[in-house]
Amino acid sequence: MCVLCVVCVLYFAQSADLTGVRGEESVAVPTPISSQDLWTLLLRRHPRLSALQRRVVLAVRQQYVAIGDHLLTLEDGDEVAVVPPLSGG
Amino acid sequence: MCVLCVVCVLYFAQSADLTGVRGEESVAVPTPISSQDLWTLLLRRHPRLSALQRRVVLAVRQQYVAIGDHLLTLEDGDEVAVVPPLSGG
Amino acid sequence: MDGGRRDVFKLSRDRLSVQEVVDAVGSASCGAVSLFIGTTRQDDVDGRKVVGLEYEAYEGMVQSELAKLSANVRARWPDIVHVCVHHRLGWVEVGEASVVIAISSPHRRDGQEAIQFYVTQLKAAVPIWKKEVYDTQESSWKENAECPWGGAKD
Amino acid sequence: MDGGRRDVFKLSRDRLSVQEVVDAVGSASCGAVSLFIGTTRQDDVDGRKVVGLEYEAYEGMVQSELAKLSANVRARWPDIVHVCVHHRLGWVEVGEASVVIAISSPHRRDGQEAIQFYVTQLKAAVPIWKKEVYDTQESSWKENAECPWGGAKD
Repeated sequence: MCVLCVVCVLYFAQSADLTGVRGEESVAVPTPISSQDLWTLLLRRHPRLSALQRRVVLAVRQQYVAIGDHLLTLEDGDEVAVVPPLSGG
Repeated sequence: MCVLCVVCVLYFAQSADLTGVRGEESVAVPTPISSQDLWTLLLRRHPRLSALQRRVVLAVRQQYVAIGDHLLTLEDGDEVAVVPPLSGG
Repeated sequence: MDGGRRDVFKLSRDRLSVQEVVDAVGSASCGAVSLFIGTTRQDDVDGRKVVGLEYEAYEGMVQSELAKLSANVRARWPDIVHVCVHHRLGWVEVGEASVVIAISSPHRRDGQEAIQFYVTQLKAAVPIWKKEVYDTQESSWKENAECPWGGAKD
Repeated sequence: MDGGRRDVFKLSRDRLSVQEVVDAVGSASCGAVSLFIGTTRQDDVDGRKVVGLEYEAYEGMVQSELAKLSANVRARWPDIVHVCVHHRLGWVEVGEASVVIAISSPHRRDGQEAIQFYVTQLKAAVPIWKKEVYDTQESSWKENAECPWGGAKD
């Protein structure tokens, strides 16, 4: 475990349009961190993501995490994804 | 209309096995006749059809007719079919 | 766009093509195609192995009953667009399709509900019969549970 | 007979083959294959014509979410045998299939219920996105009504 760890962040669909990137290899994130604080950290990197406010979730290590108080323990190299509303099918 | 008319009778599935024929071109049948009496007439021609007793219907001019009191008005050349329980699909 | 709604029925002694049935219901106005395929199940009946099914039909009446059934389904689910039914006749080996039914609809819920109803009613009312043929050369006529006049044992 | 039950998932940039999906769920122990095909509907949105859809996916997570979903469906309908899902990625023109799902089962009722549930849950939980592309060159990201975190307007 690390106090500050380096994760990889993926942006899909509308979030990729808003950030202009599909992924960032090395994002420094304190851990443990609430999913709300993680979202706020991403918003600070990419203010246009606020267009997704209240209709987005994250995925951490490919598991959905609602944005809220839920405390996440991250490790170096973990995959974090911004997940706009789904529209598969 | 005729008092005695000549219809064509078709036998399907188990009824064809029981009668040994798939159809009879010219069967004389009084009209009007109840569907029960029509069935009895067919039973008299082919006693082995009794194996289907109580689990068979007729079709007259390609419309289902339950065996019972229902009175049928037949015309020369009408198509009558013996319809064992269905098993399509 | 063509406003016509098609009901396509085919009885066939050849193998059924799922793609052909899907193509028959294709429509640019539809987001969903619901499909049902009935196949011959490998089964053991009293220690005998089913090797295939032999189908026969009252062909003229199949057409009129399917037309009635489609009209009935369209009355219940007015949004469904095209309906296609291909039913096999003659010898059908274990594992092969005996019936393929497809319904296209703008939204999936209508088509999915309609196809369940369609399969049930087809088994209840369309004059087609099959006998199971066993590895012992014996055979026996089947009865659909859905057929109102089947099942009386005497 | 092989007792194994298959879950087959494929993401594909090529046209989907319905026959391939049907073949993937084939089983001599099954009498029924239930199938759903989602297609791109020709639609007018605010006077603009939809010419196609552009799909993308979180590919690794699609596999794990579909595996979870299949396990969930099997827990509810223990009799279903094989499940196959092919989902298209990239550019999909109006009229083409974006998803094909097939489930085989000994009896049709299980498969028909299971496939309705499967489609709904796929739309709710599998990380795939599409944007509608219009004849004006504009486009907009869609949201499934089934997705729990969609729809909040602010």
